Amino acid sequence: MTIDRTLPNGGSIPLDSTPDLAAPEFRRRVLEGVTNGARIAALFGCPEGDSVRLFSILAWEDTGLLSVLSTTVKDRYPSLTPDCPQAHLFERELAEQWRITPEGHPWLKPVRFQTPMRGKSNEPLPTQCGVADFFQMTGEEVHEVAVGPVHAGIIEPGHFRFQCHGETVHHLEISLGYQHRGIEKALAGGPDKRTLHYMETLAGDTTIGHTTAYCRTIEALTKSRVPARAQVVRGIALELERIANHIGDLGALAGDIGFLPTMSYCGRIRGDVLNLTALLCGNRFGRRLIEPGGTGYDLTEDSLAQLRDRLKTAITDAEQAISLLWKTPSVLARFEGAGPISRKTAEEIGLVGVSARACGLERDVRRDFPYGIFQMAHIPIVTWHTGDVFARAFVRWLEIERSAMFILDQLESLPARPPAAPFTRQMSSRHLALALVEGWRGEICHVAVTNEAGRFACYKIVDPSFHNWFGLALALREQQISDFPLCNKSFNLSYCGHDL
Amino acid sequence: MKTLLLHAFMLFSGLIAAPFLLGVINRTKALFAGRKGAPLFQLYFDMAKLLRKGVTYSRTTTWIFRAAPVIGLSAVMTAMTLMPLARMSAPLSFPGDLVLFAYCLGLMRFVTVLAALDTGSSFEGMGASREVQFSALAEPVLIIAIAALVCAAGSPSLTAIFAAMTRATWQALGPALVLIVAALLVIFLVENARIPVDDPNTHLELTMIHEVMVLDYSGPDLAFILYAASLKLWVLGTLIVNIAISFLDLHGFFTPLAFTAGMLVLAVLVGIIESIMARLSLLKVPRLLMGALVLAVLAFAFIARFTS
Amino acid sequence: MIGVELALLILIAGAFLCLATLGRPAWARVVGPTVAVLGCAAGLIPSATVLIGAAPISLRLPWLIPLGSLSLEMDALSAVFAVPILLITALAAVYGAEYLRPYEGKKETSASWFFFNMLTASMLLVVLARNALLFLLAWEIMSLASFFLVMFEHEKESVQRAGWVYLIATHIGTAFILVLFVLLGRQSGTLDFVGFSLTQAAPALAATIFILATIGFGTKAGFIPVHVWLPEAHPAAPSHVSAVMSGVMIKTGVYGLVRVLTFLGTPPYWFGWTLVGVGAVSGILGVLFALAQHDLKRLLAYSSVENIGIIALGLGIGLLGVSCDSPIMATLGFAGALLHVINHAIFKSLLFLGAGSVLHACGTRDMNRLGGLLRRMRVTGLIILVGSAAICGLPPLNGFVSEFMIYFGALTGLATTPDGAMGGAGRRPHRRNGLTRTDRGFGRGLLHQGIRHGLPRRTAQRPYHPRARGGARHASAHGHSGSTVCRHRSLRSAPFASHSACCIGRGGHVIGCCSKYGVDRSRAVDARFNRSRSSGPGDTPRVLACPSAEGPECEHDRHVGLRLRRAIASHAVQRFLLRGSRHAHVQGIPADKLPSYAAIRTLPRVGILRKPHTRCASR
Amino acid sequence: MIEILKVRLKQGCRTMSYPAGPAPEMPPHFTGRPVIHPESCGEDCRECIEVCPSDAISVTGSEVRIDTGRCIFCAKCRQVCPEQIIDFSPDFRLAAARREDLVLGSGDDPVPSASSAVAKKLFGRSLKLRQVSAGGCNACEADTNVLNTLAWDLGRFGIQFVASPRHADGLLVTGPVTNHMELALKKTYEALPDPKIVIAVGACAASGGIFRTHPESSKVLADIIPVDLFIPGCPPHPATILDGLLRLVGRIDEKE
Repeated sequence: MTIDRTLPNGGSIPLDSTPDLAAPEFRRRVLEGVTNGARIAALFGCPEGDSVRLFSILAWEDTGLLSVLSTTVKDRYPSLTPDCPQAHLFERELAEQWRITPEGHPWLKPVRFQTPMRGKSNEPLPTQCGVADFFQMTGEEVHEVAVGPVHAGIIEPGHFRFQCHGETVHHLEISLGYQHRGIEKALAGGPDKRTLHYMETLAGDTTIGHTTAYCRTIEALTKSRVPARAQVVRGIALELERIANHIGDLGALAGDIGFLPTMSYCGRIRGDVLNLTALLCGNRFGRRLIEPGGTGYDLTEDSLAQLRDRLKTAITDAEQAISLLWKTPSVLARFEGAGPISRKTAEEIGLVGVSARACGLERDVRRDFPYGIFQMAHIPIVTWHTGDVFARAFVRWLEIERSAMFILDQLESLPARPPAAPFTRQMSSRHLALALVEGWRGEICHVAVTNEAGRFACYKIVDPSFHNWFGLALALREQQISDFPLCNKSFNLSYCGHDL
Repeated sequence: MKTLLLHAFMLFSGLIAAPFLLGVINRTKALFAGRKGAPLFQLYFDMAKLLRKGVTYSRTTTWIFRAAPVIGLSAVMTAMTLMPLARMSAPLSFPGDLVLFAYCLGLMRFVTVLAALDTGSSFEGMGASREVQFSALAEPVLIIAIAALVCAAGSPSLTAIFAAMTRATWQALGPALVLIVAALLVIFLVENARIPVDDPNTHLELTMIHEVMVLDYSGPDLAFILYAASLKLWVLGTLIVNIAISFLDLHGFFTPLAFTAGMLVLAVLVGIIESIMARLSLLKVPRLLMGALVLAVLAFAFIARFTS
Repeated sequence: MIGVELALLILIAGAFLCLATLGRPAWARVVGPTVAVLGCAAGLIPSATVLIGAAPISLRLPWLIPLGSLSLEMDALSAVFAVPILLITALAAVYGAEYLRPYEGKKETSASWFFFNMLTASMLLVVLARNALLFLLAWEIMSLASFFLVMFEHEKESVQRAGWVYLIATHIGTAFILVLFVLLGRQSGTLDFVGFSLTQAAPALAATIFILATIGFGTKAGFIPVHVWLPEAHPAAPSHVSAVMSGVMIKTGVYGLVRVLTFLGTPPYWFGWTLVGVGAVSGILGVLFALAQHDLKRLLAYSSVENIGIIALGLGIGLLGVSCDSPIMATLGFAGALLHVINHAIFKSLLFLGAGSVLHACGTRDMNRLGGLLRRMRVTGLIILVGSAAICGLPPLNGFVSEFMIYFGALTGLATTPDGAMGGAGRRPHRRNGLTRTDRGFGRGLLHQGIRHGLPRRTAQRPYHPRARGGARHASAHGHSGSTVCRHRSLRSAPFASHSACCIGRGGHVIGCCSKYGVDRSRAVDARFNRSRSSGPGDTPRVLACPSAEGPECEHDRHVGLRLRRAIASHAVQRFLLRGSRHAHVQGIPADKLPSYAAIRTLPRVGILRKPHTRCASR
Repeated sequence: MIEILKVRLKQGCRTMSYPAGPAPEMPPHFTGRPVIHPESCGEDCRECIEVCPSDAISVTGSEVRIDTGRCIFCAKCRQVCPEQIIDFSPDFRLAAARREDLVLGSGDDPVPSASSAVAKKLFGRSLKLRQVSAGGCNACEADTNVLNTLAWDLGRFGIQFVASPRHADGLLVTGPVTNHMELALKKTYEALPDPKIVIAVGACAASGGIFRTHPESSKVLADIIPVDLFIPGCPPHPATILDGLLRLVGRIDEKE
């Protein structure tokens, strides 16, 4: 096996140290890596002259290192997807963003219906959102149900097409892109005064996760160090975000099956936990909290004490409310067996986060690629083997417990306030930096490539939802269409994080 | 003249009080959730507002869509005139009126389903399909339960049935009547789209049954539909409460009092059920209905055995 | 009797006249329907007179065949069946004139009209015949004529199959009927109906005859499980023939059964229970099978099975009423059943003719491909809607009235004679309603009264009096209170009159509208429908693919139109009945329609991206 | 059932008494209504304008004005202002019926009017809303959803989110309206029966926020459909949204 150029999570390497492989060699090496246990964390293009340089970031969970492979293509290259399903959405994205044709890709259609970032055209792509060839089954009794983009609840827009036979779904096709705001394009040439705010609004509910990843990328490029106390506060904020969203998800799951007690209580408790984040920085989603080099606000003694007490109460309340789920037979009857994904499938399509852990995959950035405070304090990884809605709910609950314990531990031993962090804005030129963060949905991957001027030549964001949407489509196969909202909520993927 | 006044009073009290029941159900749920909850008279406010609003019709719809709310409402109102309040005779009563009662509810469903199909939307078609599937199973339960009542009371008219049912009937046929009430309670939940069969609060169009069929209605049409739904709740509730309070053997002034209390208890009971149960998977609803069918058949067999 | 004979003569002579127009389709188009209408009009007058209370008319001529005599009689029971036969056939003939026009030159329409008129004549003869041999002769002509009518499009394999299934099924039924009459004839020494009487006969023989009649006539009527020919033959036949077959011809089976019942003595409980059972099974399974159909006419055929079940249920309840001495139950049961015979004839023929118009306009009976027709075929749509509501038994239409009577009869039975209705072995019928239980003769009388009371025309203004009917040969003189009977009768008659009139009027509309959709026009309509329904991904902006609730522009999804059947059907039935074959119908992707999907063929290589059904990919 | 009752007893009734009682307490670093001190600032100082990510600040002469419709409340301007003119108060009442009322200058600005005559007349006791997310980041949606939880209990005011635009009296729009959502938004609006109102929640819906200049969201909500109420914030605090809704339908007296 060839040794690739590797770097740790939160590291940076000069661009020229990654060999520019020939396309077939690139393909071979990526496939070899995937066969040997690596996972594609990102696969993206970066403009170089009138060609596009493809980077593939492989995450090696056993060594905790990330390897970078690259190749330069003009307009076509042999597709990875036929032998490596987890690449399929990345390659569709490449085709759409850069007008590169992955030859042999079986499913080449738009991801977000965005306008290409490169003028040259090989194959015209439709830009009106939702106008595409959808997979279709025909035959007697087979019918199609199309949902969205506007849904009946307070949900983000997305389009879903079900090929059904009665109540049974044979195939679900998900078409997104309605939330596409062109963030990646706007990031090129940065950072500027808006960059941090783009990160905060990539996915509003993952503000901490995405800003942490961004800040770590910048810190890697500027080679600056983050004071220990800031690392702890970041860790606490990340886990608070996880707790709040998981509680909210469990409440919403209860709501989807009409189980009122848990739904009502969890909605309120989630608000309480969000208010804890607001205690740190004044904003319920953690806006303004994470900044390059450290944190925007520090914890005062008073807020520390409040945080500790209120978190304890919130977790006690949550335990009461959520344990009702596991004690009520009518709830378990709905959760168990709904929307199952096998471990093998999860591995093949590269699921991340709660969805992966619910299939029994031990996959967690905080353990596999530890960074920041997680290098010091370990949060035990939680898995469940059934891969169904129950597993995704139960893993969430166990993670809430673990995270709360982690926060309470950290609050006990908060490092003393350090001197102001030295943070320089001068970024290395022609470097590639990447940071993985375990957001509450799963692995967030940010990769920055700088140009000669030390500005972003391109900035790649991979939200966990990008890996997981296809998992939802597979989970619905041979399920009842009426269980779709339940399955959807058990994944609770981000539309805006995917659409960017 | 007195009877006429009494009948008019009964009808109007039903017509006016029916939406209140939904308010009680929602308040009970709010109490269980630990929130203040919507006002008891929220549905009245909603309807008053809707009646003053305009309408939007899809271009795919035809006159069927527009006619359905009115036909549905009149059907359920007809059913109301057939239903006595406790021991007071119904405004309209003749032998066999319970067949008309069941068919009026059937007519209401027929027009609702037809209107849903008329929109040509895949959701509404799906809702219609579910509605028809479940009602096909619910109708026999209702018919058999009514048949058992006929058997018990020895008369094929609703008014006569409830006039004939006394504490003595309960003493003789208690277990069977309990079974009938249980079966009718399931039907009550199914027909009125309550948990555990349907979730009246859900916003998820793929899981709805009844709600999804009326997604396309707006303005006064929607007000009619909401009103008809509350009347249906009322009239089916009356059926259950009438059986239950016949145990008390009340006369005169106490009858309407007990009836009112009974309706409130029923509403609270529904609120409690909705607060402590998750919704069933759609595939399991037929099992629930089959269970209700078994209850009704058992009651029927019991009554047939012991009334000879 | 002169009118009825005349009708028979006109129809038979006319039929042969049609043969004379062989090769001249334009003549056939005029002669066939004219003869049918004339014949029916001639027959309608006397039948209607009998129905509204005139004395039965009979004709008895010696005949050359041994054991036989040309014995005809139009009594009230015959009239109940004769009126719809003549009425529906006449209307169907008018419809058929226009319906068959596109086939002229391609098919032998003259022959079709010959068989049509023969069918009409034979049906009339079946309900008039008072001699077993004559009855069987008419029965056979009826079977053959309808067989040839079904075989109209005999070059189609499906039609051939349907025809043969029908021919075999109907002759198996005939065999049972033959045995039945042989037994009856041997018992009573004559083949004339008037001599048939099993009052003193051994119960075993009565039982045998009852079972033979149920199977033999049930085959024609379409009781489950001997209904097999119905869903095959009805869709195969031209629509006006389907209307006649489903609306009235299968009712001759019911007629035969009722007629045979009058020969038997007081029925034991199990007669009634058997019919109730058969009726319930046919009613429930019929509707379940109907739900699973894609073919509009097949659906209607199964619906006929259901309605025949309801009729059998009514007859069963009537018999039970007789068995337990409950005149209310007997009256309501028989009245409901006979009224339903007429009602079903009206709305089923209406629906078949409506289906014919749809088929004519759209070129398909596959309901998966139909949708939104109400906007384009307003009159037909409205009429089909009314027919559908009526066939659902919804108030205030005619179907409700007859179903109401049947169910009310059942409930009355429960209310008044709970133990009697349960028919426990050895239990004596209860005495309620102040009835005096008498000998078995009473039961027999009651049967007749029940059937006669069931005849729709008997209204409240005519107080119950068994002697009032001249034809009530076996009327019982036992006095019993008729007041209850009258009260219930008054209940039904008023709505019946208005609603049946109403529905007949609407039936006429269908006929009126049939010619509105000529062939040329129908193609245009068809093309329009197809385009709007199968709009490809290209021409509907998919942004609009929000749920219908989203706005007036909501996507009229290509798979989901106004698909009555789809929505109502797929679930219950599939879940309970057709589980095994659920995936049987998944077909391939039309690759030519979706050119960019050529790439899909490589999909199976990517294990996880594989389409849900390999069957799709293999096409 | 016993278990559920036990939990219910422990959890208690948590619906806040606001608006009858005191308003919920805002967190310590909360940035609410901007306060611009009337002192004039340095002539050539444009620090605040330069640092503002959403171009919400304008300085004419020496008068500083902040457009709360654009402001994302990051408080960068407060940090950089050498004269300490700009500050953010904990006042959460930001909603206004007219877009121009969102531009705050120095002086004692009263809380702008947010009420609408038709809303008061028709929707005072029953307001059904339909939410459309048009490119939002899901934060505004989340904080709107919070209003349905038992702590805020929007239902007690007769305000509800409904599943169909046909049932709705108003649209509640979040997000900068991406090009992809424009048509769907318009169609949803058309599906509402008259009279109807539109509520823009968040800086993105009010002005496009930081995505204002993106070609992917080329139009602002108010250019597509008429807006009756603007609720600023990024995202607005639930209290801000509730206050706006209640003032819109006249459930809170504007004079207070």
